[in-house]
Amino acid sequence: MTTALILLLLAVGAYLVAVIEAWTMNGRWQLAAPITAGIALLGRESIVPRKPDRVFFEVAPVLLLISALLAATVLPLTPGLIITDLATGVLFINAALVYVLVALLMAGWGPNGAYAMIGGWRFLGQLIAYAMLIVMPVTAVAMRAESLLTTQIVTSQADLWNILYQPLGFVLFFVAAMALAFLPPFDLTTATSELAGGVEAEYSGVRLAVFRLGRLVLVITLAATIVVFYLGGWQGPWLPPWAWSAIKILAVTALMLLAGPALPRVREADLLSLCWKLGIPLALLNIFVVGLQVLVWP
Amino acid sequence: MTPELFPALITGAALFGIGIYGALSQTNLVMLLMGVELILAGAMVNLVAFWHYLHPDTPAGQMFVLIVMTVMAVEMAVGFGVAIARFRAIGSVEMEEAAELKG
Amino acid sequence: MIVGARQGKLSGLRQLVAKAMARDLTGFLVPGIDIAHARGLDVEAAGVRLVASPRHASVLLVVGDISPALRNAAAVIYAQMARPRALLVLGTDDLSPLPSADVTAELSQPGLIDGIAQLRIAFAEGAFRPEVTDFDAPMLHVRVEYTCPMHPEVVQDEPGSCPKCGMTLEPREASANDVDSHPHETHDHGSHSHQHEANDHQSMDHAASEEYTCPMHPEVVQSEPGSCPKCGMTLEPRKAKASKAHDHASTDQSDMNHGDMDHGDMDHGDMDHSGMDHSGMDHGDMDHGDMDHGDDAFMSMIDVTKDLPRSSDGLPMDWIDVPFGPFFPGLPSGLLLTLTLDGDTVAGSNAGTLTDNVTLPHRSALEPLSFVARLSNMEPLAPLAYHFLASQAMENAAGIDITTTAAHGRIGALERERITSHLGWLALFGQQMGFDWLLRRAATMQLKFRYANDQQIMALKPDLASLIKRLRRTPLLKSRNAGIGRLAQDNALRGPVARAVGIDNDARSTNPVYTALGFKAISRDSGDSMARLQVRLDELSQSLALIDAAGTIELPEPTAIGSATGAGEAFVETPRGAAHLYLTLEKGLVVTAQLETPSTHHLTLIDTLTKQQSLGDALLAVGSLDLSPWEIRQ
Amino acid sequence: MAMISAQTFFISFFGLAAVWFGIVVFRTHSMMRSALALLFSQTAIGAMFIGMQAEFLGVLQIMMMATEMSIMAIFMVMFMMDPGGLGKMDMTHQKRRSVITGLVAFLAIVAVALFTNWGTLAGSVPDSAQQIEDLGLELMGRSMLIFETAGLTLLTAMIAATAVAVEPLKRNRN
Repeated sequence: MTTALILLLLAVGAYLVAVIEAWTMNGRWQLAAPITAGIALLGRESIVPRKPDRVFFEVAPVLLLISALLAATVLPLTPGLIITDLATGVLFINAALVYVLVALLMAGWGPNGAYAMIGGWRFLGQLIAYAMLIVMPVTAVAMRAESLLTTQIVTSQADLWNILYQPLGFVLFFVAAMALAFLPPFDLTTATSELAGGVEAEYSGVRLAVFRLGRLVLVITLAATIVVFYLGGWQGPWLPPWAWSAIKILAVTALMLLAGPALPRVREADLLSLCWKLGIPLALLNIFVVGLQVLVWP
Repeated sequence: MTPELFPALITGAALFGIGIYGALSQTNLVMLLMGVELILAGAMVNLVAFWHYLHPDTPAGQMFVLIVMTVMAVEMAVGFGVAIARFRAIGSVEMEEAAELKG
Repeated sequence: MIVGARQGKLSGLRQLVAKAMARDLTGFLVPGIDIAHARGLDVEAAGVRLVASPRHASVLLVVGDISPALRNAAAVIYAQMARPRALLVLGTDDLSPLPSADVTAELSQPGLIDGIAQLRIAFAEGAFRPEVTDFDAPMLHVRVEYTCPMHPEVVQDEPGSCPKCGMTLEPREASANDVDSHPHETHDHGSHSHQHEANDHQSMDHAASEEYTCPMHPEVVQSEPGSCPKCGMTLEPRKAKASKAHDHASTDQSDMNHGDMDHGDMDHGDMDHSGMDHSGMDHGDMDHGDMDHGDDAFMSMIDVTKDLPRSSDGLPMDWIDVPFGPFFPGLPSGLLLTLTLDGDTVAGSNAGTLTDNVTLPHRSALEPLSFVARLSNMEPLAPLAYHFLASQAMENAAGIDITTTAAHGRIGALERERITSHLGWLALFGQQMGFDWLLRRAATMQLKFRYANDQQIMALKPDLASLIKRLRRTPLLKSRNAGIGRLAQDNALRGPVARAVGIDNDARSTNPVYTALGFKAISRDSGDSMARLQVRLDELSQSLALIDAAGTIELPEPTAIGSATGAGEAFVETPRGAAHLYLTLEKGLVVTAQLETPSTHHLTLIDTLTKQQSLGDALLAVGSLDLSPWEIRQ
Repeated sequence: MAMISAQTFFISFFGLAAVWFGIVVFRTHSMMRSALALLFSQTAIGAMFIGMQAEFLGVLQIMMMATEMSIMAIFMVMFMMDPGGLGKMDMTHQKRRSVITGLVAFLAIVAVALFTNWGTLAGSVPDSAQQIEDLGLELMGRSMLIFETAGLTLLTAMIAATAVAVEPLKRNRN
């Protein structure tokens, strides 16, 4: 029951992400557009390029969708609305999200095209760097909650949200989440003007629909993760918990999507050096500072 | 005879055997590393099985698995370091072409 | 034509899907967004979402006349599109080898909107049409040839085993010899390479001597028959390859790819070994017994990699040729850029244009009016500049002086064109950088400026100023552009590219009418992509000021030159730099003309700009040059 | 009883999957498939851990191996002569001996597993949250030295590997 409800909510969430994304691009609210686009894709031919690695080509979009869905299973939307409250929830989210990388590598290799392949390898470099910025800020979050349970992380923020308790961690995690979801300006792996779509370039029809859906779900899942880890989850005054969750998740989604059209794409060299030379030292500092805070105000 | 342990232990043994085969038979350094990874994975399966069935109250069993994971990462890092260096130097990571490494 | 993706009756569900497809049109623009904007079209506003990959497009939108080479490339694009697909053509009817258009409309925004409305109806009705026809064109045909994964120089028509290593040959697709072939064969001889290749092989086979080898141990080679020292089998005769490094530089199947964004016919094996072609590597010596380490049929990796090109980091890697263009998003349309990629780094490049060279009279007579029209039609991105160039050269040849007012009018029109052209470049550059806001904003402004009169232009001034201000404050813009595509001072540079290195190369500086209006050339000195961007931004404001000072905008009037005879030349500063035209008149007819355009000079810069840059930086550097393939003369 | 058999089934299923993918690693010619087969083998092992109620280790295994094997994949593609596996080249040597050694090792371990008396089965496993807490206390208490040593080893290995791998000196190249 809970599972069905959460799947439904994710579907609605994915739809809203698509609407918001279109809005950030052209400033219009096109409420029907994602649905017509989806139906149109289903009706269109789904081409298999010449000499593909068929297994990878077929599996990649599905794996992307599944890993995004799996990450969502441990995120609480209201106190009871969670598919499974794993004792290792925080670690589990990371584990599920790393498979986004595997999916994109498959999508890069499978269709047998140069653009796709370069896109796939680009994402390898990007994710290995930014996975660090996912894991390290999350460590600090878990330190404060003294638990890997996502519900406990939410309740640990009852007095003060983590965005205020560890703002540095929030910024790092937010950037890393955008890089993980290859949202612009971090969309080096699907860059239209460099790789003509990169890993997406060879997909069409149903497979493309699944790929895009997977990405939308990934965005909404990451937004929900940010809300759970840093914005106090369902907590908030006056409104019921579900409303707070929804408002916060949509706000974070909009924030993640707004940066894209307003900024030029990051250079690949900058992307990597930013992470390794600036991001990771800052993340270590964040862990250190949060450690001190936890000791000083237990 | 402790039949409950069999599925895990036989899996561990099989992985170990495949790993040995890979490590011995492959001519490419990277493939060889894969064999080593499988050997270590076999060891990990056994460790977890022993912990789970025999000593679930001792966290040291889990601790040991963590150490094995570290070893896997170390092995990968060093292996690839060597592979890059050799590839740069002679353009090959084939074992057959590593005559100077023979003891 | 719209071809049903799935044949069958139009059931209720299918009707729904067809309606959705009709509403959600995704388009691939030929020749490109820069041309569409320059011709005053706003495709997205008309309701077609533009996509970068032909696989994602349902409509192929052809804007205006394009050269046969571009049509061939467009046909390859069309073949890659997922069905149901449609062809919307604006303002041209010569389409071969593309199939006939589903919808034709005139080349204007209302025409486009009208065409799209018809297209939606066609989609809703025809998406599941029962009769399915396939699109077929000569350049799509593939010929299967067999090649050894380890020895790319071994290519034959029949399956078999590699004479060098004994491995089973792998089939791969090579494109059939193009029927059309490109009229100017400068960019790439792809269409003929296979012929050459086949010939090479034949001739080499004839020339080759007979030698004997063991079927099991290919390293055993001797000139007399006998038995193998390793296994005792009888040696078999074979043709020896002369170990000369013949050039297979274009063995790569990418010849089919120039047009397309697909690379469909590369397979992983070839892809990873195609780099070998470039080094002109010969594996001949592998046969000749320097394999002292082989105990089995053993393939030495040292031999495979030793002749591979070394990347900048010292690792020998396989290189692949990847086509960018002629319809690549973010690059000038019509520009064919083939980059040799070493991972994400560019190792080499090959650039050319697929547009038609406009023929200039050479000891033949041409009416002045049609000469002017021919020159201004050549360049859709800056037609007025070439119009003025032609008129001015003829006036100089005929010795006619024009009034200051007329000169001011021309300056107004020319500067307006500079603004639109620079804005068009900004839009394209925005697309290149993945900076969506800039793409949309600059394109909108460009469309507004296109036919604006001087009052309207002055009204647009604050908009332009706010665009420039916003750009100067955009984070990441500097880190994306600073230090990219740095050029040294060079006499071949023209226009903004030259002024960004600090060379005062501006045909306007020597024009007394311009100097009287207070013109002073802008320059920067860092010579990188950022400097070029800043020069163009400064020139936007400067052109506005010049229009203000000139006070009028006058569209070109044909100048009557009577039946004058003489020779004359003219320099006009087009948006891309000074263009030079020299012509001679004989009894009122143009008999000889020589044209020199800025982009022709800049095309040669691409190689140095891209070499050893990462892919993103290399493309940005090419984009920052503001090339116009339409004016490139080859 | 049904509970236990479900668990045994789970473990056996993923065990078989791990072994199957382990075999695929050395059977396929495509390097990319080889690397990803190893990944799925390791992931199946992670699932086995979860089946054996070592939730933390299982999730950690699944997470770590994904990145590790992806890196493996790029190295495979880089360092193989024929990464697409189109040439079907034989990349093995001393095959007979290897197969025999592998089989002998397998049989020996199986024999040990079968004929050793492993003692009595322990009772129930502590729940995951408890396990994580215990493991944390173990790491920060009794095994701290071991853990620190492991960490230091990893750091040293990383630095050493990088030092070996980077270009020795900028030589003059054309």
